[in-house]
This record gives sequence, C-alpha cells and structure tokens, in this order.
Amino acid sequence: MTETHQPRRAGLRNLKEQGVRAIWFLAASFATLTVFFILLFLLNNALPLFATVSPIEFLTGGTWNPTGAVPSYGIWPLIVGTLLVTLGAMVIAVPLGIGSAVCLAELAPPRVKAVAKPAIELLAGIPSVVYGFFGLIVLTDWLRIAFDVPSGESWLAGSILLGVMALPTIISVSEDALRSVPSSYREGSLALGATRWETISRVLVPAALSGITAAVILGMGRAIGETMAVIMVTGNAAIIPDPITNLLSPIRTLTGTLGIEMGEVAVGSTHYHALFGVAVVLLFITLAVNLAALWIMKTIRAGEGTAKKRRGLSLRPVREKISRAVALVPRPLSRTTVQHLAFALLWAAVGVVIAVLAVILGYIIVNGLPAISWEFLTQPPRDLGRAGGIFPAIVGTLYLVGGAILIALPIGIGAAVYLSEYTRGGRVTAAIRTGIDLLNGTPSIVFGLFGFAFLVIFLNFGVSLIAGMITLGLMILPTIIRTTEEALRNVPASVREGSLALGATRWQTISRVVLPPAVPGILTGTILSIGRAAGETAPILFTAAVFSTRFLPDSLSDPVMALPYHLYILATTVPGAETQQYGTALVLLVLVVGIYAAAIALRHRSEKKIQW
Amino acid sequence: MGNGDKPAQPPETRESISVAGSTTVLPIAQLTADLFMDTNPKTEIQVSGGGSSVGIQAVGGGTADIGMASRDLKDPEKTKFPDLVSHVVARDGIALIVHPSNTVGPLTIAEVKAIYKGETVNWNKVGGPDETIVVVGRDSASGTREFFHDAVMEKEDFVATQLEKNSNGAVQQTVAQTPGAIGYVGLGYLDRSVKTVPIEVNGTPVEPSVATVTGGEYPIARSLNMFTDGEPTGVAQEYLEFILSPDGQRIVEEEGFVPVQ
Amino acid sequence: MTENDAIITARHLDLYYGEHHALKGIEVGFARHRVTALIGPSGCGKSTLLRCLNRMNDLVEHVRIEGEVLFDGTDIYAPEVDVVEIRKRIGMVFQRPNPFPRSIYENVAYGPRVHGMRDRSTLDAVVEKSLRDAALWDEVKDRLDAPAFSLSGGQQQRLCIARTLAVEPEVILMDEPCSALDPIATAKIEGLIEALKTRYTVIIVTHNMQQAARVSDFTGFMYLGELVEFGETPQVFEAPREELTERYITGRFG
Amino acid sequence: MTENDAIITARHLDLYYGEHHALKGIEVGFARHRVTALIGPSGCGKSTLLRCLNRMNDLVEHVRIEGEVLFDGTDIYAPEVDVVEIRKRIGMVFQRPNPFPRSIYENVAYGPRVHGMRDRSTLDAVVEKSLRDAALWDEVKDRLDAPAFSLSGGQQQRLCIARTLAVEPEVILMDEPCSALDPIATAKIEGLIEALKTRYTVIIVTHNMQQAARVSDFTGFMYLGELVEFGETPQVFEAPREELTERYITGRFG
Ligand SMILES: Nc1ncnc2c1ncn2[C@@H]1O[C@H](COP(=O)(O)OP(=O)(O)OP(=O)(O)O)[C@@H](O)[C@H]1O
Ligand SMILES: Nc1ncnc2c1ncn2[C@@H]1O[C@H](COP(=O)(O)OP(=O)(O)OP(=O)(O)O)[C@@H](O)[C@H]1O
Ligand SMILES: [Mg+2]
Ligand SMILES: [Mg+2]
Ligand SMILES: O=P([O-])([O-])[O-]
Repeated sequence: MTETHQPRRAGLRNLKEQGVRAIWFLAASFATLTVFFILLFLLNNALPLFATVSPIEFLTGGTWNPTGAVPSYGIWPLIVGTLLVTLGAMVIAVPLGIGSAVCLAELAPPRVKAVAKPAIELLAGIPSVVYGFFGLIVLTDWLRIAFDVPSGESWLAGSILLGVMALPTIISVSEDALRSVPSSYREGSLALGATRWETISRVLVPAALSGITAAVILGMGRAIGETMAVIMVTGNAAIIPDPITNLLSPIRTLTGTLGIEMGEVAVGSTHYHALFGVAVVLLFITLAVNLAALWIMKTIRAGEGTAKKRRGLSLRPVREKISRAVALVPRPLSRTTVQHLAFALLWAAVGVVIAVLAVILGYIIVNGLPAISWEFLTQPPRDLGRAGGIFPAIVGTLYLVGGAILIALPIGIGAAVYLSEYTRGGRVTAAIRTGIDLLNGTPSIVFGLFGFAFLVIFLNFGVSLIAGMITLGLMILPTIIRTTEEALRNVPASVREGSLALGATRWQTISRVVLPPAVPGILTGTILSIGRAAGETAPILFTAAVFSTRFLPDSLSDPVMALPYHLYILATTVPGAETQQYGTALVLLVLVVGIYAAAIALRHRSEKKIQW
Repeated sequence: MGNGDKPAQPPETRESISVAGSTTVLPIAQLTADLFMDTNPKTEIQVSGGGSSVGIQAVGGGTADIGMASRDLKDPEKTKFPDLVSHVVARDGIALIVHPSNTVGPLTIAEVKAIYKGETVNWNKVGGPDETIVVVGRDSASGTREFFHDAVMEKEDFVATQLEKNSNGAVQQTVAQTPGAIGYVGLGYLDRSVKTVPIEVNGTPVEPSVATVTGGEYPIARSLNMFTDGEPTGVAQEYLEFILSPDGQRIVEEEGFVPVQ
Repeated sequence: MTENDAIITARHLDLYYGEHHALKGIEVGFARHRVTALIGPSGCGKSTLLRCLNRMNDLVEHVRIEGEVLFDGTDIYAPEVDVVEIRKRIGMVFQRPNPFPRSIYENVAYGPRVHGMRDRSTLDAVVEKSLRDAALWDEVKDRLDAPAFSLSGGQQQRLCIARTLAVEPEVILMDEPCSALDPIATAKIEGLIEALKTRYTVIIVTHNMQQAARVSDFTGFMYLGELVEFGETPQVFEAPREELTERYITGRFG
Repeated sequence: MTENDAIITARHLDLYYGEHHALKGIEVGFARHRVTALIGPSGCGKSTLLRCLNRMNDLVEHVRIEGEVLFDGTDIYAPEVDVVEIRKRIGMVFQRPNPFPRSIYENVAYGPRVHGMRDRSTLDAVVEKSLRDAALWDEVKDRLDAPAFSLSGGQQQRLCIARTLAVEPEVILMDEPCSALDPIATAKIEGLIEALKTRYTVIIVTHNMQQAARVSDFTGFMYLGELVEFGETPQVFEAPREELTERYITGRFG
C-alpha cells in the first residue's frame, strides 16, 4: 500500500476549515462585543450627569423632576416602580402560566392541545402597542369602575398587562421543560400506583424545575423590559405607592421614563445624560436578573443529581419546599378528590388565558374591521391618517424587518454554528454565551436609545431605514442564535459521528448533514424574530420611523413609516382617528399573528417529518 | 449609502426635504406639506415626530431640513447650534379640559395652579361635584408642560401624583374616560369627548378659542416654531413661505391653532 | 395449569394501536408465585401484552382493547375498577432503569409516601427492607442521600426493583430488565428474580433465550401478536410443540 | 502473530478522561483481513479503545492520550497526520444505526461525494456495489430514493455498513453493531462480517460472547481499562490463559 497522504490538499483543506471556524467565531463574538459596546456607550453618555448629581443622589433620590425650577434627578421611585410592576406581573403570570403549562403538557387531550398551545403562543405575537392600546382604552376604564377609584391608570393595570404579556413565554418554555421530562419518570411513578396528580406534582414538576425557573425568568425579563404598554397604562407618576401595597396607585417605570422623555429632551442637557443614567440602571437590573437566572438554573441542575459534585450552596431545601407546596395535600381529602380539585384549577388557568386572548383579539377585530378597505391597505395616509390608508406603513414595516433579518440571520446562524459545533466549554465560550443571554434580556427601549445615540446621532445616519434595520437586527439576534442552536442541538450526535467517521471534514459535516435537518428549526426562529421585529415600537421610535410619507423610501437613508409607530401616533397624537387606530391595530395584528402562525405551522410540520 | 448609486435613481429625481420634531406642531407641518406637495408634485416633504428636542437636534445636526418645536431654544441648544433661525408658524392656546360630565364652572389661574400643585384635591372646593380630582399633565420633557410650568405654575412643582402623558392625544384620551380628571392640551385637541374649562380673567370667564387667543384675552398661549439651519433656501424656503401664506394659515386655523398673519 | 393457579388471566385479549392489530386473541394464565417469561422476535407484542396487565397501555393514544384481563378473578378493565389500585398491586420494572431524579432514599420512599405513609421510622424500615430484598442494601446503606443517578446501571435497575417492592405488589412485571446491563449486573438481577418468586409472581419479557431458560418456570413464545406457544419452560425449550417455536429457539428463523 | 501481519498496532496506549484513567498501557496488534472481537464487562474501555483507532476520541473534551497507534507503520497521533484521511481509511459502524436523514442513495453516496466524486454514473456504480457488498441491494434497489428512516433497524445498520464500504476503507471498526437489533437481523449482520473479512480488516466490540465466538478470528478480553488477554478466538474461549478471562467467559464473574 502506498502512502496516500496528500499534504498539499490536506493543507488547503485545513486552511479552509480554519477560515470557516474563524468566521463563525467572529460572528459569535459579535453578540458579546455588542453588549459591552452598548453598555460602554450608555455609560459614557451617562457620565456627564455626575458632574451635577452624585451617583448616590441619582440612585436614591426620591424625586424625579428634571424640569422643575430646581431640577431633581432621583430615580428611586422609578426603580421601585419597575420592580413593583414586575413583581405584580409575576404574581399574576407565574401561577397562571405554570398551571396552563402543566395542563397543556399533561392533561390536555392532543386535540385540545393542538389548538390551545398555538393560540397561547399567539399571545406572544400581539405587538406591545396593541396591548397598550387595549389597556389604555379598556383595562384602565374597567379597573376604575370595578374598584371605584378616580383613575384606573395604576400599578395594577401595568401588572395585569405585563403579566398577560409574559404568559406566552412562561407557558411555552415551561411546557417544553415538562415535555422533555423523560416519559420513563411518568411511567415509573404511575406503575407504583401514584395518581396522575401525584405523578405531576411530585415527579414531573420537580424534574422540570430548572426549565420552569428559566421560563419564569424569561417572562420576568420581558416584563421588566417592556415600554410601550407600560407607558400607556401606569399613569407614569414618579411616586412610590403609599402605602407600598397600594395597587391602585399610579407608578412610573424606568422604561416608561425613557420612552416618554427621550424624544423631547435637549441633546446634551443634564436631563439627557440623566436619561442615559436611567438606561444604564435599567440595563444593570436586567443583567442582574439574567445572571441570577443563569446561576439559579445551574444550581438546580447541579442539584438534580446528574452532576458529579455537590455544591456548597444547594437549592435543595427550596426545591423540596416547592414540591411540597405543589403537593399541598389537605389530608382529609381523598386522593381522587385532590386530583379532581387540582385538575379543575389547572383547566381554569388555561381557560383564563384563552379567555384573555379571546377578549383582546375580539375587541380589536370587532372595532378594526370597519376600517379595513382596499383603499386603507393600498393608499398613503391623508389628513394625518384620519383618511387614506396605511400602505407606506405596511411596506415600511416589511423593509425594516427584511433588513433586520438580513443583518441578523448570517451573524446569528454563524454564532449558533460556532457555539454548538465548534466549542463545548472554556472561558471564551462562556463569555460569549453570557453575552448572548444578556443581549437577549436587553430591553428593546435600550436598543432604541443606543440606536438613537450611536447610529442616528454619533454616526449621523439620521432617522433612517438603515438605523432602524440595524437596531432591530441587534434586537432579534439573540432569538435567532438561540433557536438555531436549539435546532442544531436536536440533530443527534450520532449523525455527526457518522459523517466524521466517513472522513468528512468538520465543515463538510456541518454543512451537509447537520444544517439541512436544522433548517425548519432555524426558519421557526427566523419567523419568530420577524414577528417580534414587526411588532416593536420602542427600537424604531427614535431611529427609523416617520409619521407620514406618500412615497416609499428609495434609499437606506430615508426614514420610513411603520405600522406599530403609526398606531402609537394615531392613538396618542391624532385626535379623531379612532377607526383608523383600530384598523391599523388589526392590520398589525394580522401581520404579526400571521407570521407567528406560519412559524407554528412550520414547527408542527417539521416535528412530524423529522424523527430521529 | 455610497455616492455611486446615482444612476439607479429615476431621472426626474424628486426634491425632498425632511421636517422633524414636536408632535404639537406636527399636524400643521403634515397637512401643509400635503397641500404643498399636491401643488408641487416634484417635491417631497417627510414629516416626522420625535419631539421638540429631536427636531432641534435633527436640524442642527443636519439630518433634517426643518426642526419643529413647541418651545424656544434652551441654552445648551443655543450654544451648540448658534446658527438656528426660528420661524413662528402659529400660536397655540392651551385649554384646560375636564370630563364632559363635570359641572365645574370657570376657574382662575390661581385655582388651576392650586389643583396642579395638589393643594386642591376635590372638585367641590372649586364649585364642582364632590369628586376626587385626577390631575393629568404632560411628561417632563414636553414643551407644552414647560410652557404651562412657566405660565400657570409660575415655576412651582407639580403634584407628584399627577398622571404624566407623553402627548396631547393621550391627555385628551385619559380625560375623556376619567370623570374626575383635569388636563391641558392645545386647542387642536378639543372635541366633544372632553369639556373645556373657561379661565376667569379679571372676573370674566374666557373660553379658549382662536378668537380669544388672537384677541389676546385668553391668557395661556404660546408660539409654535420651525427652525432652519441658517436662512432657508430652496424647497424649505418655499415650504415655509407656503405655511405663512393665507392657504397655509387656513390650515393652521382648521387644525385649531391660531394663525400668526 | 388450571385457571385456579393463575393470578392473572387474559381472555380473548385483542389490542389495536389505531389500525394496527398488535395482540390477537391472547389466552393465557400466569401462575402465582412463579416466573413466567415472554419471548419472541422484536415487535411481536411482548411489551404490549405486559403493559396490558397493569393498564399501562391506558397512557397510549388511540389504543383499543377488547377481551378481559382477570386479576384474582376481577376484570381490571371493568369500568368501576380503580386503576391506581391495580397498578399498586401489579408493579412494573422497565427496560432502562428509570429512577427519579432524587436521592436513593426518596426513590424507594416515593411509593409508600404516595400511599399515605408519613411516619419517618416506618418509612425508614420499609426503605431498608426493600433495598435488602433487592440485594442493594449493602452497596448503598452509607449513602442513602446520594442522588440515584450516581449509581451504576445495574444498581439503578435494582433500585427500581426495590422501589417496586416497597409498595408490596403481588405481581411484578419486568420488560427486558437486563437489556441495558452488562453480564455481571444481569447475573445479579437474575439471582434476584429467583429469590423474589417465593413471595411474588414475576412476569418477564426478554430478548435473551438463555435468560428465559435460566430464570423462568413457564415460557410463552409470541409471534406477530399471537401467543404461539405457552408451557413449562423445559418443555418449550426442549420439546416445543410448534415448529415456529423450534425454529426461533434454535436461531434458524426468518 | 508478528507485528508485520498487524495493520493497526497500539503501543503503551494510555487514555485519560480528565482524571479517569480509562485505558491502561494497551499493547495490541490487529491482524489484516481478520476479524478481531473485543469483549469485556460494561465500562471496561472497549468503546474507548475502538474510538482511539480512528481518532474519534478527538471529539471528546478533556481527553488525554499517551502512547502510539501505528496504522501501516505511521503513528496516527503524530502532529502532521491528516485525521480526515485517517478516518476515511479506517471506517466505523456504530451501536445504533445512524443513517443521515436523507434518501438511501444519498446516504451511500455521501462519503464518495465528500471525497470529491462528482460523476453521477461512477457514483451510481459505487452505491450499487456498496449496497451489494452490504447484502442490502436486493431489498432496496427499487426504492433508492426512499428516506433511510423508512428502513427497519437491521436494514438501517446494513445501510450504515454500506455507507462505510463506499469510501473503501481498509479497516472497519464496529461498536456493538447488533445490540439494537433482534436475532434475525443480528444473524444477517454476522453473515456479512464473515463475508467482509476477505477484503477488510474488521474490529468489533461486542457484549455478546456467543457473537464474539461465532464471528471472530482473534479475541481480546478487557477489564478495567486493561487488555487482560488477547489471542486466537478458540484459544481464548476454550483455553484462556488468565483466570479472570475464564471466569468472565463462563459467567461466574463478579
Ligand atoms: N404506541 C404505539 N403505537 C403504535 N404502535 C405501537 C405502539 N407500541 C408498539 N406498537 C407496535 O405494536 C407492535 C408490538 O410492539 P411491542 O413493543 O409490544 O413489541 P415487543 O415484542 O415488545 O418488541 P421489542 O422486543 O422490540 O420490545 C409493534 O409492531 C410496534 O410497532
Ligand atoms: N466521554 C467520556 N468522558 C468521561 N468518561 C468516559 C467517557 N466515555 C467513557 N468514559 C468512561 O470510561 C470508561 C470506559 O468507557 P467505554 O465506553 O469505553 O466502556 P465500554 O467497555 O465500551 O462499555 P459499554 O460496554 O458499556 O459500552 C467508563 O468508565 C466510562 O464511564
Ligand atoms: Mg418491547
Ligand atoms: Mg461501549
Ligand atoms: O409640544 P410638546 O409635544 O413638546 O408638548
């Protein structure tokens, strides 16, 4: 046998392999660099504030009144407001969310589940302005009458709305966690003569606890970072509720403050810098939540027993407590009665969630349909949007989203490929991963602010399509990375080994046998991102959106109309455009929900098609 | 956006200018721009909101041709952009509004101030029904609020519990659905969903209206500005001239603002 | 064997997974305090039959069952039957060890707890006894609080057996309990089965004919959903009545 | 056997997974055009040794390898060696069939394509020949475009063998290729191994001692990371030199 080594070919091949790897590494690092860059940029813009106000005063001051005769820049009430609204949202969303997830994963017959799960996930597709709009007009009024208070704009209104907005995340992620508990646990428990409820409460939920925690924290991230809906329903009074438990007190959040004031503040003034200070604090709070989440999940996983070593600090007592709480069994009741009660509650949770969805959708559809006409869909607006149509806004939204995807998709897929195929550990990878997690938790208003300060002002792009695309692109990047990674991870290792064992290179393996079956998963992620980008207002508020144009943009430096922004302006600035408001809300809803429905259908199909 | 993509443009390039800034001035700018473009089909005027500061920043930084503001330049802005030229395009009366069911009569400026300071907390103290007052105002960056802060509050602080809204429309919406609410908005936002409160000046109630502002009787009014970087030229100049022409000022009046010519 | 000796009897048992007719007219009695092995090629319905006996197939969608399964004379598919009770009395051990993600102690205590045992010292006693009966006590007595996953595969499988013993079932169903184990662990489990049969009825599914021959008193050979042959183990292996059985046993099949 | 007959030779081979010393001073030569079986209890390092031979262990984290593996006289762990080339020449078949989620044809054509074969008719010929050699051609020739997952487990495993043959390796490593299969499919694969050894060197890991005895020319018995005994199969099974081997083979182990 002759020596078949061909050093030159092998050398070239290795060079190519190294090159490909380097590109993906760069893509993966991008996310982390972006986070640090955003943080530094915001910090840098916030620093001049401290010439006037000391950091302590800024953080602990009780009054936010930057335009008073004696301006004061205390954000303590805003911090408290943010935390209270989030807390309230979690009190509403966690029991409903976990209950629904358990019900969907364990109780719902397949047919019910096939309808209910996508329906609930559609809640995630409703743009936040639409929620805000609904909250402003329906929810606050209902609260005012129901509780007989002067105004319904309150902490409670904000929490209800944010709770509903966090539900889809919590339900969807918890349900996945429950579904991925091996069915052997379920069988093992039932075979011992445990009832279904005992199996759920004592085995399945505890086994899924780390996933459920992740779900709750992701939901919490969404609540903390939400801007537009909060602005519209919390009243925005920068006060700490008195007493602190006064749910009906108005309240103001950090995000709300940014959303309201950023556009109006004189660039370079102390107030301007103070708002960057607010953004930094907001970012740090979300970072803290995210890091805490990561830590908690790690600890729970470590405690699950698969890990080799026990940690000094264990969450075990907490877990035991939780599982005991879940299994709150008043002894006198028989096991079957307990099960009936528990199941009734679980079903009720799903019922409430579906009812909320139905009410919101129904309200907008009923009021929006009269506005829909051929003209409305194909003409530019006239008379401030009180007549004419919203065609440029539809097209503008599609442009923005298209651009964002073009920017985020290659980077996102590259990063995911790097993370899932080229690395398994190490510090750099951990840093990259944390960066992506943090980017994922960054509130959209912070992206908006960054886009405004960096792209629009610093790089002097102006309010333009390109600034909006980049801002939205950054915002959806983590979603694309995560779903792609997930899709890649679902490709069994045996397939990779099979290819490598045939003498394929790593990149050949990735491009020929790993990526193709992951395409449906990647598409799902992309579509979800499109839905998210299409429905977001905060990031384009200061970067890309124009109130009205007759023509479509003909270069990337033109600003565009966009549906969520149009709705926001119609709802808050143009009197006498109610019909068009609802019409725009309906079109936006149909667009986003349509995109989500496509994603859900796609996932369903691919789940059926590819079975390993 | 390289300079090499010129050939891709259609031969009859539209001349385009952009206008950005205060949402208060936006309706005037948008509606006059619509009419202007109808008569000058080769021009395009893009109007965007963002707020007074965005407008000033945009025109000063060169990303917009005209900046709109419902306030005057502030000191940092004056130093940063010394070349900005102001054009007053309209005047705006600021009306106090309450829920249509509210029976309160005319208020003096002092009474309004007391309400906004939080000293008066029930409508029955000022001749209205026995109902808690819900104070609705604008956000701390708003030009309208700043003006109100000077003209009515005499620079004293607002009550901390006031609900803050970031647009005239949002104030109007909230007042329209809250029986105990009081708010302030530009004249353009008055409609049947809310009720105006006349201001008592020297013992006589004055309704906020174009006539009373023009006549100088209504006390709470301000000017609305458009800024250019240096003296305007080209389309910007034509457009500003159009706003100040009788046609333009008719629109100003139709939208509920007070013409300046 | 007369029906009286049988603790579980299947009569005209048919099972369909949707359209697929997976069990065809099964007639069989499983002898009390004996070990019965079910053998047959992959997909012949061994697991399906086993899972019918404690109604584990209830969990499967689109499954339709006809006929009767009598347990001590009562049809376990009758409407008024408490399935939870049935599963308590007829325990099951699965192909892959499936301990819960908890401590060794908690795994064994799970069943008794679920059935209402609260007292710590009683629980301790039950856990010890079950682990002893499963021949695992000596290996784990010093680390009852260690996670169950820290055990080796064979130990985990014995833990699962201990867990089943702790609820004091009358019958233990085992679905290829050794297929994930190495020969040494397998030998341990086989010894254990031998020991268990004085007090329990054991029904075991296996791919491994040597294993069936070693551990069982009765053997059933299944093929394409039918129970082709059933009899005492020596007879089935040494003098099968059916040609199919013989061909399968001698490996001349297919 | 002298070293000259050996196509692959391991010298002082030690392997560590982190702290865990999984292979201890392995010295062995695998004979060209013969079937060598590796047996031993679970966790003794059979798979690890096998995966050392085509550097599949490179994919595992924290793995450290000392010593040499000579393939035709070159150390495959030498820095200048092209690992892709090594894997092409030393193919591998895994425990569970792992076809790619593509058509039958594409699965077999994958290797040749990756190695630069473009011409359709040449590919067709290679695919047919490989499927014939894997004794699968007749069963699939009419549905080469069907997805590989539509095949039964045993067919899938033969497809994986065909896929390996298509890149014309010199050595085929098989890690418990039959453990997921029923006896009938197992018999087919065993026949195939017999046929392959005229042209290929086969090294097979198995749990099943009967299988090792049936298919192999040489047998290695491993225990706790050491190669305890290595020799011609009849000798190892009938007259083992080591007591440990004898106890394992006769099942009196542990
Ligand atoms: N949940 C199910 N849905 C549909 N068909 C099923 C299901 N479970 C099993 N089957 C089918 O029923 C038949 C009998 O399956 P079963 O699992 O009982 O076989 P088995 O003898 O246990 O096989 P093995 O030895 O592989 O475990 C097979 O054809 C199988 O494909
Ligand atoms: N990736 C890994 N990381 C750490 N330890 C490993 C890894 N793979 C195997 N081991 C350990 O190395 C030892 C040998 O494993 P190996 O898989 O080679 O055994 P085996 O003989 O093939 O066993 P089996 O018959 O169960 O397949 C075992 O103790 C195993 O736990
Ligand atoms: Mg089975
Ligand atoms: Mg192995
Ligand atoms: O005119 P403002 O919107 O800034 O109040």
